Amino acid sequence: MVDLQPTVSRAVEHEAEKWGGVGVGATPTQAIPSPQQVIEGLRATSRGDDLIQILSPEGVLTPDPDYPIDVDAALLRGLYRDMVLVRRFDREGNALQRQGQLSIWVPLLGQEAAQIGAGRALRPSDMAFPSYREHGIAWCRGIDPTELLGIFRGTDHCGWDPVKTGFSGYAIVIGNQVLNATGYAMGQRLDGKVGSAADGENEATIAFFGDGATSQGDVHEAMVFAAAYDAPVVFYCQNNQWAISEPVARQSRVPLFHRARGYGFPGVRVDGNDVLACLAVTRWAMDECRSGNGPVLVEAFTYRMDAHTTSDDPTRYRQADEAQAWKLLDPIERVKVHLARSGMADSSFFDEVDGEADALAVRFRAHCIAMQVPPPERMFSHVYSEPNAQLDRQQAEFLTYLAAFDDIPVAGAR
Amino acid sequence: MVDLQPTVSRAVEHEAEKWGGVGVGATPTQAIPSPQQVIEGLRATSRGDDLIQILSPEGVLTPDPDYPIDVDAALLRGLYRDMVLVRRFDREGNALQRQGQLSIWVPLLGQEAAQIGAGRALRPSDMAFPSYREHGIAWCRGIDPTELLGIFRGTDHCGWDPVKTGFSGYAIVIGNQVLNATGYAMGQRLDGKVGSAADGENEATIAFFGDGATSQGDVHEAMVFAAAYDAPVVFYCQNNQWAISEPVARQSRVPLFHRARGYGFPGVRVDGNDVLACLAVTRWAMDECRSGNGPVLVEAFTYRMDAHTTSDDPTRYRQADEAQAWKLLDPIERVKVHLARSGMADSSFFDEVDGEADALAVRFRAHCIAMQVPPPERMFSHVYSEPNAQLDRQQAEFLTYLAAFDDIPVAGAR
Amino acid sequence: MNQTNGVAQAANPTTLAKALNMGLRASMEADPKVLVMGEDVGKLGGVFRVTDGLQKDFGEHRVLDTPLAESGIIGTAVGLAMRGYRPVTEIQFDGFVFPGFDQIVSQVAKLTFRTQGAVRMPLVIRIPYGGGIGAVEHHAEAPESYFCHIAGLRVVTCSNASDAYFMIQQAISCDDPVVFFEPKRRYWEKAPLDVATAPGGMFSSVVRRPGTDVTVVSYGPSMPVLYAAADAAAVEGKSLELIDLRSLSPLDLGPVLESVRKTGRLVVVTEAPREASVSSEIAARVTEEAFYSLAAPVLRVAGFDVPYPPSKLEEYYLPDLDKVLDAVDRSLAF
Amino acid sequence: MNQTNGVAQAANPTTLAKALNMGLRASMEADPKVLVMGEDVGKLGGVFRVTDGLQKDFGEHRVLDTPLAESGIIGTAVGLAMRGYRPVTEIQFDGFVFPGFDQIVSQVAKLTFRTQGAVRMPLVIRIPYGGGIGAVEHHAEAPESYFCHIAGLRVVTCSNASDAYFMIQQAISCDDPVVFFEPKRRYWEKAPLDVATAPGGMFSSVVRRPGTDVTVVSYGPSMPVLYAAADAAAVEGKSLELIDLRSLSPLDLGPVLESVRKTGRLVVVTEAPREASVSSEIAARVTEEAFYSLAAPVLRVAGFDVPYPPSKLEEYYLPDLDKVLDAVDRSLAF
Ligand SMILES: Cc1ncc(C[n+]2csc(CCOP(=O)(O)OP(=O)(O)O)c2C)c(N)n1
Ligand SMILES: Cc1ncc(C[n+]2csc(CCOP(=O)(O)OP(=O)(O)O)c2C)c(N)n1
Ligand SMILES: [Mg+2]
Ligand SMILES: [Mg+2]
Repeated sequence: MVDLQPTVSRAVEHEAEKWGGVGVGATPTQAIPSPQQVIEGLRATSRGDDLIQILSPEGVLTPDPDYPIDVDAALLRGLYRDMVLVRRFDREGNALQRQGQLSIWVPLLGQEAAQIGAGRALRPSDMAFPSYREHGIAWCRGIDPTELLGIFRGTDHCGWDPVKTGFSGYAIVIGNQVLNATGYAMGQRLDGKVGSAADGENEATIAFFGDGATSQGDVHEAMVFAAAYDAPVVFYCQNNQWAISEPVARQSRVPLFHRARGYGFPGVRVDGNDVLACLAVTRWAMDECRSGNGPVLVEAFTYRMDAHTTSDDPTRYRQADEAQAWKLLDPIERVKVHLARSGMADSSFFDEVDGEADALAVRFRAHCIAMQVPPPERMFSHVYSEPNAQLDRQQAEFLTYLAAFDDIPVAGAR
Repeated sequence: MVDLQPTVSRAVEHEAEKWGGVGVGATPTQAIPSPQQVIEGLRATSRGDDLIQILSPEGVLTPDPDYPIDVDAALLRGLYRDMVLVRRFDREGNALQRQGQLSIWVPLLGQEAAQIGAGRALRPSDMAFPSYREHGIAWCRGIDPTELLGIFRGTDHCGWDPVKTGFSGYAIVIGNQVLNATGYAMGQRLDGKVGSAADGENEATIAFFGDGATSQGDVHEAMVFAAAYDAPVVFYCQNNQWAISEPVARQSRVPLFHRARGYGFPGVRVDGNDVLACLAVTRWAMDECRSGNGPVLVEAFTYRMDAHTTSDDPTRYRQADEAQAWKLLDPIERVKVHLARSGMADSSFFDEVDGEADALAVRFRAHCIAMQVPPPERMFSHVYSEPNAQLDRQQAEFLTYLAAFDDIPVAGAR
Repeated sequence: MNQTNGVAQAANPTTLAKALNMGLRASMEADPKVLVMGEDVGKLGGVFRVTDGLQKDFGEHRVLDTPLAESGIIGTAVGLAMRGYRPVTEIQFDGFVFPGFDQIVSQVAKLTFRTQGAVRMPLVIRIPYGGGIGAVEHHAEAPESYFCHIAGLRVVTCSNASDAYFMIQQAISCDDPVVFFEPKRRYWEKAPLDVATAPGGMFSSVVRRPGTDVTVVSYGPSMPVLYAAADAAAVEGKSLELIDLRSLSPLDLGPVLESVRKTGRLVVVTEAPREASVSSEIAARVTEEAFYSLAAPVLRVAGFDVPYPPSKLEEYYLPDLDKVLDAVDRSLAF
Repeated sequence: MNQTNGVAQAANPTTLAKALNMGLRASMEADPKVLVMGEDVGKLGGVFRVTDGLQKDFGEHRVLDTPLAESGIIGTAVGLAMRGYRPVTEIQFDGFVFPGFDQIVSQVAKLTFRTQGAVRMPLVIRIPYGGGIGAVEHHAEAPESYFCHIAGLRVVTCSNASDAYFMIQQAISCDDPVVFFEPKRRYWEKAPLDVATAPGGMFSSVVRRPGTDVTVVSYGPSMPVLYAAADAAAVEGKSLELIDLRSLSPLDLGPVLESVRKTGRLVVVTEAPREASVSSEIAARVTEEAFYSLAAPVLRVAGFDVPYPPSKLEEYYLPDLDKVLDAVDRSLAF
């Protein structure tokens, strides 16, 4: 595997163990190596040996006894199909933005395995709280990709029903949804949906957030509350190495999954470009939660292959060769290689999936372009669940005012 | 020593190591011991073997090679005197509240060693950010105890100059001062006051907060920022076992000093009732920071012997025998025993200190009772550093209005 | 009026704090989905004892002592509400709500709108507020104006035991998020409470005393100040009409406008700082809607635009009898 | 006017964003204690490029890319200010300031008062604000009213390149904390910038266009709307006097009152939601102080009391030419 970041020397790491991973010895003013060097080295937050991997970038499958998973053709073909389709509509989202059909698109390119692996580990009765890049999770929750478009075209803030789909609305204020997820999981426990002998009755929640989000107070408080109430919540951090222009080293000296050590619950790091490992680890983590051993922190070590959003220009802050190196670790390629090499799939399957992807893209695009601007009264609807005379009056006055412009086509006249 | 809380069994702790301290194995749905039991056990956050102690409750002195300290009579007598005097005015604060001279008092009883040890480790050029219970730190920073009274009598919000004294104002919104301390420490580093060959030039900052405060997002963000900028800040958590009525187990499954592991900097637990250990460990921690190895987390394991404040009624939530058990660990008694037994001090010394304490109490009380209510214009002063016409006008109007009541004694007429 | 089902009910003098406690208890009994959560709300019963005995009777799973983190309290309550619970969160003092402000602005207030009604937010945020208790910094603030500015929230406050008992239950059964302000310095004041006779919906303002010369409106902790002022004014032959707003968002200005059309003069009394506040809003709106009825501009007796002062100065800071009478006189002199 | 030291200065057309960048640079050059800190302010130069090139020229110790946490940014800036620095913090978008709200309310705004002047807070919080850029949720808010309600803060906003350049420098050299709102949808609009001619202090409001019939006041992003409205009104023979407030706290109402004494009519225009807001305050205060001059109540064209809508609806939400003209007509019809 390509080693993308400097690895801390074994010696330093050993010395570091005393502090749970950081290499500052107990003796003050100790001179060699310089604290600066030690800290810089540790900052690298390299992938490290702890990475759980089942399917290597070269397509070689090595089971991990701690995270057992039955791999058959149906499973792997399904995961492959998921990833290809998700990537396809993601690319179409980018294109639609370039063509002025969307104000913005948030690409997931490179994170397909991290998302499909996690998404396919969920049961219908589980609950998921996404951030804003989780199109792959949405896909697994049965949300049609076209339902995502309203957010990026500006016609709605959430095109699906969080309760019915088990998929909360996209959350844009970094980190605050993680507390909501924890609360939801506390509710699952209160409802007796944890630790039941009938495993089918059990439920868990998964919260998605990025490497940057780990710095937010809300994410900490979520971990504190989850630990305090044994909440069945999986904290699923997609470490895609960047928070817009800031590398993960800006957020932490040590690997992010170490955070769990401070709270006393399990934390693991999985190869986020290995869909099988992501699936196996998330299944394990969700099972831990369902059976009462929650919470669990999972760090999916992956890479944001594209810009932060279509508004971003990554050439200003990172080298092209970094992305090139990660390309060799592509989450889809390794599955394709394994499927082909093992004979689980042949070219007709790949062609079929490609065809399906093209059809999805066409449908996605057509839907987008045909989307209607909602009427102005939409602005006042569902601000409250119960009537609010003050707001009703604002609405009535505004609609009366608007009516005076009757002759002019309303949208666009302002 | 009295073992106050159940200790986690060694076996469980070993199993737990994998997760940095929590005992939930990697195998899902593992049955024995029940997750509930494991978690409950770990929750106990018992004192554990990690406690750094130099002077035992029985007054036996055992040097710790990692935290060397030269103990002589002058040092120990000084620390003893500090603690006795601080305890004396603290008790007087309680009494003054009971007699209606203060609206509230926040007792430090039981935490004298944790504070005097830390306070005496500071240099004049260091900076300290207290919470609201740090009367012992104030004492060490050269703030006269009478300067604390305004806050509790309601005549001011801060009776000293934070910049000149190196002691920030009391902070009441739990945890938010810890970020301010980190920022101040970032400034020390920017000023080149860290890692200089001339150690006398170096500076560090210490932030005080409680066990409850560790749950606040701001404390997390402070640790994230401090780690990111190698800020020379000691996070000094006085774990006095209670956040008003909530035991520390409500905030964390694992000992609080483990939090440092998640951020990659040193975290240690010291016997907070051992003034020598607190002094040695804080000196070490401050030196680490001054020489560039910051931040450092210190958990001083102690006990709030009195109520949370004079408004609180601890009989509602904790057993009297808990306080009784801790009484055997009294921070002052063990020093007295050692002084006496080692011949470093005799009864004339103890009498002298008691006399000094009585005099302090008398002065403290007299000062309190004589304190004047500030004039009404104080309400408008220093809201801004530069003139503000809008507020000046509010003040002028109000003073004109007040003047109409000239015949009535102003304070009390409203 | 004090009769229900033909049975006469005693209107027992009850403290406001006890009435809240009774109201919480009634809601918890009526609906198992009602939870109480906050710092020290369990064994201690809250620092003001408003939740006294609830954990003992309903258990730790219904009354949660939480870790010390306000964003955590409100943020997890949001998730519990999504799950079908009706969490009643307690913020220990007014000055401690701000660490939870983002959750309130960005999640609590927006979720229903964001999801076009798919997610409801039946969440109550109880906040003891206001000064006059001789407390240290951050324990005597009147932050209601911030919340009135947040679309998607409802903001109410009670001024007596009867309202406390009924309004807290109404807040809990409301499907929208309600910030429920409790006048902490009135917690121990007793008033008749007839649990059989509800005083009407929590979103309506109420004329507490009819009068003819000047309308004075306020809410929560300042209502007793208004009563005293009206008594004093009456001695001087001035008749004040007193209105208790009860709901700060939405404002029920109907009774206020009706009153102003009669008196032509309005004084708004509040502890909240003046600038960009709920008192500004009342003044602006009443002027817009009753412009020709006003014989004088709406005058405000409000907190000064300063941080809350040390408590020995709070008597200068707070609206009091003299300040209200002064404003009444200024209004009449216009 | 465009002359200094006898040298004619070109008033170059400059974008508002570039002017801010130049102003920041000038402050950093003048005072080594000035720091810039925030998310992505370094290599990226901020998502709006306002800090472009500063890290390259002043180094990582003067321009800090911070961890992703707003309370952390503001809370550490407080400590840096105590240490003698003058931190200029950037909040990436208006909707992201709320996680830092407690630090602003409880520390930034209160520290000087708490310590009776011993601690000064020369801290700037830059916030790009307002809608009209087709953005997703939380990226188009106008939260200025919250900050106007916080005693101890100063709140200013610029509406053109010249003000941007000078006001940011004035904010940085102010010893009090300043929340500096930047009208993000005007970042790319060009206006003449003469760096040699300062437009006056940032706390004074300015009459942008004299007029006689109706006074219209606003600030920041809505000023161009006012110019267009005045042009359109002029065609219909109505003369609007336009005032740019610039400072929202303290409000400099002198020019407004003077104008209202002349016109008798006032319309306040703002994107901020209406309820308990800065527009309420202006309406309330002007009415108090110019009661007899007003021929009509102060009318407000403000954001609706709803969460900011999806961007395809924002043209309905935002004040625009028609809404301003409608309010002007309603005022004149009173
Ligand atoms: C509270 C808050 N602050 C700032 C932003 C602006 N912002 C949007 S995404 C982002 C970076 C997030 O990085 P990360 O958590 O790693 O997630 P990723 O985008 O890489 O998936 C920032 C700073 C925001 N949305 N919310
Ligand atoms: C943000 C905030 N929330 C709540 C409170 C009320 N409160 C004051 S002290 C306290 C407990 C603090 O416990 P801890 O941090 O352990 O410090 P200790 O008082 O034990 O020294 C609480 C909840 C507060 N001051 N600030
Ligand atoms: Mg990222
Ligand atoms: Mg404590």
